[in-house]
Amino acid sequence: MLHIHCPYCEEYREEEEFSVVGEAHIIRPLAPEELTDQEWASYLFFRKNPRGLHHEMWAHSHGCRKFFNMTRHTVTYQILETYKMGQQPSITTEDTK
Amino acid sequence: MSNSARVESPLEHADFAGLAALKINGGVILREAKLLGHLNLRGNANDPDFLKGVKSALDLDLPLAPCSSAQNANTTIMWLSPDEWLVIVDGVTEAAIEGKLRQSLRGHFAVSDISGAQTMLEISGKDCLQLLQKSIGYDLHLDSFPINKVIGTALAKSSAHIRRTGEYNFQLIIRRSFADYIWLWLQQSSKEYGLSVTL
Amino acid sequence: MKQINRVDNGGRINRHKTLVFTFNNKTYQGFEGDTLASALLANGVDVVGRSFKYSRPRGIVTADAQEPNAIFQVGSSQATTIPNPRATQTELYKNLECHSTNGWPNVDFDLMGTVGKIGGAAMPPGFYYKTFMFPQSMWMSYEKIIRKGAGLGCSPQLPDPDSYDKLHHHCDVMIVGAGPAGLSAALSAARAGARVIIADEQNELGGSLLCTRQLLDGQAAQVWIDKTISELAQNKNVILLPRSTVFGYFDHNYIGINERRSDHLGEVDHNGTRQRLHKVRAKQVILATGAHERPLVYGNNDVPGCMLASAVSTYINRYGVVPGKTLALMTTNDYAYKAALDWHDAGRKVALIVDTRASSDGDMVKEAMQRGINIVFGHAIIDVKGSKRVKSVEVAKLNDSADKVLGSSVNYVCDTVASSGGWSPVIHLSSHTGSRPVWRDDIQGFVPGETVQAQHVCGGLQGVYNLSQTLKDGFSCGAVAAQEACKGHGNDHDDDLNVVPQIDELSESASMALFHIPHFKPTSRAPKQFVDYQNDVTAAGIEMANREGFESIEHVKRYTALGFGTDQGKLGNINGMAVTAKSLGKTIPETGTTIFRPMYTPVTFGALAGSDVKQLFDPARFTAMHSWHLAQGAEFEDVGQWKRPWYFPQPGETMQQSLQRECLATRNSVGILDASTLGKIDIQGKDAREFLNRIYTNPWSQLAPGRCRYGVMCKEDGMVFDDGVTSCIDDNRFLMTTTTGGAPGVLAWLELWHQTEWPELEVYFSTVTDHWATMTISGPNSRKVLEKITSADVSNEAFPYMGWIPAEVAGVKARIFRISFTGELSFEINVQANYGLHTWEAVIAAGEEFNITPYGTETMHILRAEKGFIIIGQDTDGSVTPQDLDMNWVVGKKKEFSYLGKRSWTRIDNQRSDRKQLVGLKPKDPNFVLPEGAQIVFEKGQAIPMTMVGHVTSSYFSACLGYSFALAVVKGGIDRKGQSVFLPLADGTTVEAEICSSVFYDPKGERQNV
Amino acid sequence: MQKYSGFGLLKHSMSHHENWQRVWRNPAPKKHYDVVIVGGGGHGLATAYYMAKEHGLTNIAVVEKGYLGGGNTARNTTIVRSNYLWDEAAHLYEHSLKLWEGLAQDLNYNLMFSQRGVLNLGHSLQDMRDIERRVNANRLNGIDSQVLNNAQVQAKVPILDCSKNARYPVMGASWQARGGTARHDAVAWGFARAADALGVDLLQQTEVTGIRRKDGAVCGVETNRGFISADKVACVASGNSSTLAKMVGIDLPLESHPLQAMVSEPIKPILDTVVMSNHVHGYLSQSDKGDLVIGAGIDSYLGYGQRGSFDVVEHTIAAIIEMFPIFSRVRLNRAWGGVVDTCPDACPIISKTHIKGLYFNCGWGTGGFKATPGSGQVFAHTVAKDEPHPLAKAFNIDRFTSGKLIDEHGAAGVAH
Repeated sequence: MLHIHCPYCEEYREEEEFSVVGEAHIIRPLAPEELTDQEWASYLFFRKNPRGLHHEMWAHSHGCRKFFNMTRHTVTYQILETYKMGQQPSITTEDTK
Repeated sequence: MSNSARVESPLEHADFAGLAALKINGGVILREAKLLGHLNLRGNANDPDFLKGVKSALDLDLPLAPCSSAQNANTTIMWLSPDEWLVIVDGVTEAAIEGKLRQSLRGHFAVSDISGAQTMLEISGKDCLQLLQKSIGYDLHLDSFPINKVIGTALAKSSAHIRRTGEYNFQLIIRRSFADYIWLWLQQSSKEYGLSVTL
Repeated sequence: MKQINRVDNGGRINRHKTLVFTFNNKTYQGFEGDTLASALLANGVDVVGRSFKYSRPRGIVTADAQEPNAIFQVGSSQATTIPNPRATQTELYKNLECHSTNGWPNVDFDLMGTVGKIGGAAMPPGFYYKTFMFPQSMWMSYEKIIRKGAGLGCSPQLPDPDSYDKLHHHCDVMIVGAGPAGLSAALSAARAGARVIIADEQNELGGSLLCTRQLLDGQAAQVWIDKTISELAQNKNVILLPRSTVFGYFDHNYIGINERRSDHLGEVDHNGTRQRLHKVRAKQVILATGAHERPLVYGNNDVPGCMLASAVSTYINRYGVVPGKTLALMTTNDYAYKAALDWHDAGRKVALIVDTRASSDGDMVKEAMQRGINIVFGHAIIDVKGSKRVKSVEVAKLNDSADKVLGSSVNYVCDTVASSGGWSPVIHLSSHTGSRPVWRDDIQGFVPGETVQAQHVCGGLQGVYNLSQTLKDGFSCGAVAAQEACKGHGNDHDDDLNVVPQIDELSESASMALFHIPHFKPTSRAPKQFVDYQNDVTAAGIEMANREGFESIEHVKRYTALGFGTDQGKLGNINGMAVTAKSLGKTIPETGTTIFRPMYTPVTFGALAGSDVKQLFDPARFTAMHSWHLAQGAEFEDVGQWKRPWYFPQPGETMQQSLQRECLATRNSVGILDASTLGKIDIQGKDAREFLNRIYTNPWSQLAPGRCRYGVMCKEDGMVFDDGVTSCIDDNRFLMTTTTGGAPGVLAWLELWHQTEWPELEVYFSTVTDHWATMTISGPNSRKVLEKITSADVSNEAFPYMGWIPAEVAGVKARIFRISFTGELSFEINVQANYGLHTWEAVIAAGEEFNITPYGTETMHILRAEKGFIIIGQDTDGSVTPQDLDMNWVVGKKKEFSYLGKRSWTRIDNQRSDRKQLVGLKPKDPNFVLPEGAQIVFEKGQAIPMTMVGHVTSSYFSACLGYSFALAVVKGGIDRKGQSVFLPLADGTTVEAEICSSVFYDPKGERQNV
Repeated sequence: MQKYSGFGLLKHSMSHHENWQRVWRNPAPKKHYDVVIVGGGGHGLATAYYMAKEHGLTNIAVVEKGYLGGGNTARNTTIVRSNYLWDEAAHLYEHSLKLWEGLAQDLNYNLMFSQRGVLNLGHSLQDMRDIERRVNANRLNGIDSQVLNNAQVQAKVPILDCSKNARYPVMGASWQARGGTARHDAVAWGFARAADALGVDLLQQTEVTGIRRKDGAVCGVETNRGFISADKVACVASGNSSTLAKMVGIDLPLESHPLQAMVSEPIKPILDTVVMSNHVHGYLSQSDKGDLVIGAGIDSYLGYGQRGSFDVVEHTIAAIIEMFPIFSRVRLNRAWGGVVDTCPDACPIISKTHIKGLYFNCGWGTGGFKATPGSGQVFAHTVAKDEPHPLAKAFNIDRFTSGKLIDEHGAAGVAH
C-alpha cells in the first residue's frame, strides 16, 4: 500500500483514496486529423513502461478529486515527488524524458 | 414545497426514533443530522470577487487552507478541494441561500443543490475514534486531525467527508444511496462498544 | 491422568487452573498458560503426527513458529474447526478438542506408514514428474489417488460463526517483537515522545526473557519485564499488542498485524471479533524479531524426541515441562549447553553432550563439566534409533573439516536428542519489501540487507545475542528511530533514563559452522537425514536434485519442495542451502538466498476479509423509493452496486406473465419506472457547451435552454462507452445523464479531460445522481396522470417532446423532462430525493384510475428494444462505434474541434465494410425467442469451426407486437436487411432469422410525440 | 535423453538414486547461434523445443538472466483453458490446449496436467449474457464449453455459496470440462529437458545487456558473459519486453504490472474444479498438495517489483469468502507477485519487427501460462520461417495502428 502525498490536500494519504491513470505528460495532439495512423496509435497505445523512474498520473478520487502527477520508481516503489497538474517534474532521467 | 409534502432522510427505515427510545448506554453515540441543506460551491479561490461574494452571501469567510472548515451559527463551510466547498445550512433554507450566492457571485462559479444527495451523521462517544479507525485509513489522531479539519476519504467500501468537531465528535457526510450500507457497517463495527442513538 | 513430564515448580503456568482437553479423542490435563504443545509434552505424548510423503511418526520439535510437525485440527464442530494451527502456538483453553492431521487410521498405528516404508525408496524428489504418464488418459485417475494423500487439516464444512475486523493505525515507531531488544527500543522511543506500537506473536511480551535464567540488576527478568510493560502501558502514546503476529511488511512502511483476540479463550467468540487485522503506517519501523535456532541434519533426526535445544530449555523454564527422561545434546556452540544445564537442574539425566567442536572453554561448558556431565568434543550424533520415540543415539568422531566421520561409533541410550546448529536471524519481514538478505560469516546467518524502507534492525536479528548488548542495541535503536520520526516535535528527554541493567554475561567460545552431519555411508545411502520435516525433504533428496542439474536454490526448493510447508522453511531453509552448497562446492551466499514472502505465519482468511463479508462484501445502493418496491414484492436485479426492481410479480404470475402485463399496461395506459439510478451530472460554466462538443460525438452549440438532446460518448479509440440525455438548464448550465453503471466513470472522464487537457475551459462538474429521485411515467395516459398532480401546463404545445420544465408535482418542486426510452409519451419527474417516496406515492395514487403499473428493468429493456434503443454494455462491448450502431445521425460532421474518438474512425479497420453492425432480427418462428448471446452464421450446416458473423445482443417476446424479436450485431448487417441468417444453438438445432431494421415498434416515432 | 517411467524409478531406487542423469547440460555459450531466444521461461523454452523439433534448427541458445522458469512460469496460478471470446484468441488458446493434452507424453515429463474443468461464474444478467455469447462462440469454434444454471453449478461445486443470500448470488456459469491446471515448474523443466536433449544450449545466469545490429539486421546479443552472435533474436521475456525493445529503440504498447497470487495452507481435498469469478473478482483451485491456489486482478500501477499492494490480497480473500464462506477459518500461507506485460486489448503480441531477424512474443498479460505450448509452437514457426504462423497473424503489432484489436478483457477478466 503506497503512501501518497496529495499536492492539493497538502498531506499524505493512503493509496486506497487514489486511483492511477497511467503515464503522465501525454499530450493530446492538437490536430489529430493531421497525424498518420501510426502517430495516432503511438498517442493511443504506446507507453514508456520504464523499469526505474516513471512519471505517472494519479487522481485523488476519494479526496479532492484532483488529478496530479508523481515520479515513482517502478522497482522500489519509492515516490520521489508528486506535483500538480501543469507542473513539470523536478526529478528526471533519460528514460523518463 | 407544500406542507403536505412528506420528507424523508435516506435512513428513514433505520427508525432512529425507536432506537433512541431504547436509551442504550454505548461507547458510540450516533445522531443523524438529517434534512440539512447541502450546497456544492465551486469557484476560483484566487479571485477576490469570488471570496467577497461568498462572504456577503454567507456572512462567513471561505476557508482556503486545504482540509479546513469555517462555521457560524447557521452555516458550515467545508473545504473539499482548491476550488470546491461544501456549504451546509439549515434545512429548507438551501434554495434561498443558493439564490443569495448566485446573486452575489460573478464570473466563473457554480452552485449545486445536493441536499437530497447526502446526509450527515454525527458520531461521538468514548469509542468513536476506534470505531472510525476500523474503516478509515486516515490518521484521526488529534495531531494530524485537529478540530475543524475536514477530509474526504474512503470509509469502508464507500466515501465520506469527515469533519472533527471535538476530541470525540465527528461529522460524517455520506451519500444517500450508500447510507444503508454505512448504517449496516456502523451496526456491525460498533457491536463491541454498544451503539446509542440520539435524536 | 498425571502429567508425567511436569516438574513440581517453575514455569509461567498457573498450576491452580487445570484445563482438560482432548487430543485424538483421549483426555488430558494441562494448565492455564500452557500451549497445546507444552501440555502434550507434559503428558508424555510422543507422536503428534505423520509425515506427508513417508508417513513417518513425528513429534514436537520446536516451541515456536518453526514447528513443522505438530500441525493439528483444532475445534469440535464443523463450523468452528480450524485446520493446521501449530500446537506450539496454540494456547490451551478449557475443553479444547484437537486431532492430528495425518495418519490413517491413527497416528500411532498408521497403515500409510507401511506404504511409506516400502514405497518410499521409489519416491525421491520429483518422482511424480517421472511417472504416471502412461497411458495419457489415466493421469486423472492417478491424480485422484495422489490427492488422497494431499493436505493437512480439513476445511470447516459450515460457515464461520465468528466475526473479524480491522483497525488502522499511524505511528512514529512500529516495533516488531517484544523481546529484550523490542522492549528496550519501545522504552527509549516512548520516552522520546514518539507514538509507538509494539507487537509480539506470543501471549506475553518478553520474548527470550520469558525463559531466561539470567538476572537483570540482580533480579529475575520478570521484574524488568513488569516494570517495562507498566511504564509503556501508562504512556497514552504507546499501544501494546500481545498475541499479535506481524505477518507482512509492505511498501512505504506499511505493516500488517494479525491479533488473535479470543482464540485462547475458546472456540467461538460471540461478543467481539475473533481476530483483528491491524494495519499500521509507521514513520519508522524497528525490526526486533530475534533469531531462530537451527537444528542439525543427522540420521533419523525426525524420530519423536529429537528437538531443538532451545525448545528443550523453553519447555523446562517457561512451562515446567521436561520433555523426556534422558537427554543427549548435540551442539556446534556454547549457547545450547543451556538446554543440558536446564535439564540437569530439572533433576533428569543428561546422557551426554556431543560437541562438534574440538574444544570450548566457555562458562556454560565449564559449568557442565563441573556438574560431571559427559561431554564428547569433536564428535557428532550420526544416527538415532527408535521409531515412535528415540531409544538411543549413535555417536562418532568427526574429521577436522567435519565432512567425514572416523573410526567406529558408540551408542548411548537416551529418549531425547536436543540439537543446535546455531541461530538464524528472523529476516522474513525485511525480505517482504524486496530487500535481499546478506550472509554474514561471523554469525553464520543471513541478516537484513539494504532497503529503501525507513527500517531499523536490532538485537538477535543482526546477530547480537548477548543480553546486555541486545538491550543496549534496543535502547539506541528506539531513540534513533524516535528522533527521525518526530523530527522537531519530540520530547526533550533524558537519554540517561535508558540504562541497561547490570547483567553477568557468560563468556562463550566461537561456534562452528556445521549444518549437515556426515555419516559413514554416503548421504544417498545413509539413514534419512531430514532437512524439511513437513515435506519429507532429506539431504539425500537435495543432493539428488543437485545431481540432476537443479542447482539454483530456487530450483532445489521447487524440485524438492524444501520450504514449501506451512513453516515456510523457517526450520530447514538454511540447512537446505548448506547441503546444496556443500554438494555443489560453493559457499552458502554463492548458492543464493531465498526470498521470504508474506505471510510470516499463516493468517486466517476471515481476518484478511475483516468485516467485508456477507452484505458488507460490497455496498448495496438503494433509491429513495426502495421501501415501496420491497413492499410491492419486487424482484431485484443487481446493476453495478444498485439494487433495481427487475419486475413486480403479482401473486401466481410467472416472470413472463409479469413482463407481459407490465409491457401492455405501459403501451396501452401508463407504467411507472424508478429511474433514479441513472447518473446525473450538473455542468456549469460558460464553456459548458464547448466542453460537451468535445466529449460527445454530436453537436451541442444550438441546444436551447429548456431543450434536451441524446448524446453518445466515445473513448479516444472511437468506441462507444456511454450515452444519455443532456438537457440545457440555462445557457451556462446543463444536466447530463449517464448510464447507471457508467456514472462514476463518466464523471471521472469529464474531470480527466477538463483538469489535464482543457483547464482553460470554464466549466465545473458536480454529481447530483443521489440528489434527484427520478420516476418515469410512460404510456398514452401518462399526461392524464401528471395533470392530476401538477398545475403546470404539460400539453404537447406548451411542453413538447425533448423539452423540460420546472414545475411543482404533488406539492414538491420538480423538474419534468419529456424524454422517452419506451417510445411512448413519457414524463420523467425529478424531485429532491428526500421527497422521492412522497412524490412516487402521489403519482401512484393519481394513476390508480388508469391502472398505473410499476415496471422494472426487464420491461424497460423490452420496451426500449422494441424501439431499437441501445443499452450500453448489452448491445455494445467496447468494440462498437456509433457508425456500427447505425447512428450516423449522432456523429457531428461539422464540429470545429476534433472531438474525442473521431480520429480513430479513419483507421483502416474502421473503414472495413464487414464490421459488425447493429440490426434487428426477426426469428422465422414468431414465438421463438432467440437466446441472447446466440452466435450468427450466414450459411447453415457448416462444419466446425464455423464462420461466425455476429451475435444476438438483446432478445425478447414482444407482448404488444405479438412476436419475438431481437437486436444483434452482424457483419455488414446494415446492408443485409431482408436476408436470412442462421443461429446454431446449444441444443444442436439451428434456427433461422431475418435481418431487419432495429426499430420494431412505431418506426416513425409518433407515439412519443403526442 | 534418459527415459522416465515408473519402472525406471524402481530401478533407480535400487541404486539409491545415485545414477540419475542431469536433466539439462550447463554449457558454455558458443560464439554463434542460428537463433538466440531471450528468456528461459515456459514460453522461451517451448519456443526452443518446437524450433528444434519441428524446424530442424538445433544451433539454438536460450539465454536466461536468472534460472529457468523463474519468472511468471514459477509465479502463476497454473490454470489452463481455452474458452476465449474472439476467434483469433480462441483458436490460439485452443491450439495450445490440444498440445497440452499430449504434452506429458511428448516431453516424457509428467506435467500433472489435470483436466478437472473450469467454471466461470456469472452473478448478473449481463454476466449471463456474456457467458452465453462466449460459450456459443466457443462451441462453434470447436471448443468444449457449456452454460450451467445455478443448480448445475451447485451440483458441480457443493461448497460454493449458490444461495440467494450472497451479496452477488451466483446465477450460472460457463463450464469448460477440458480446462484445468498443470504443475507450472514442471512445464519449464519438461520443455528445458526436451530442448536440451535436442541440442539446444540453455544458458542460465546470462543476462542480455544489448542487442547488436548490423546493416539494419540483428547480428547478436551482448550479455554479461560476452557477445553472442546470432542470425535471429527472439525475445520472449515477460516483464522485460519493454526493456529489451528499448535496446533497439522499439516502443511496445505494453505496461508491466504486478500480478499477485496466493496459497492457503494445505487442506484435505475439498474442491476439484477451477472456480473463477470476474464479478466478485477472485478465482481459485486446489493443488494436488492441498493448497488453495488463489488469484485476482493486476495491481493498477506499473511495477517491476514482483510484489503488489496488500489491499489486493484483502479484496481477493474477501471475494473467496463471498464465494466460499466455509473457508473463513482456513489460513493464508503465502502471497507473491509476478510482473505481467499487459496489452491494451488483453491479447499478446507475436510479431516480427521492422528490424530484420528480431521477433517479439510478449504482452500475454495475465493469461500466458495456459498458452505456453501453443505460444512456443507458433512463435517457433514465426521465427524459423520469418513468416507469421497462421494462428499468430492476428497478433501482429500492426493491429494497434490499424485498429484491429482483439478485445479479450471480458474473457481475460480477472487474472489467471
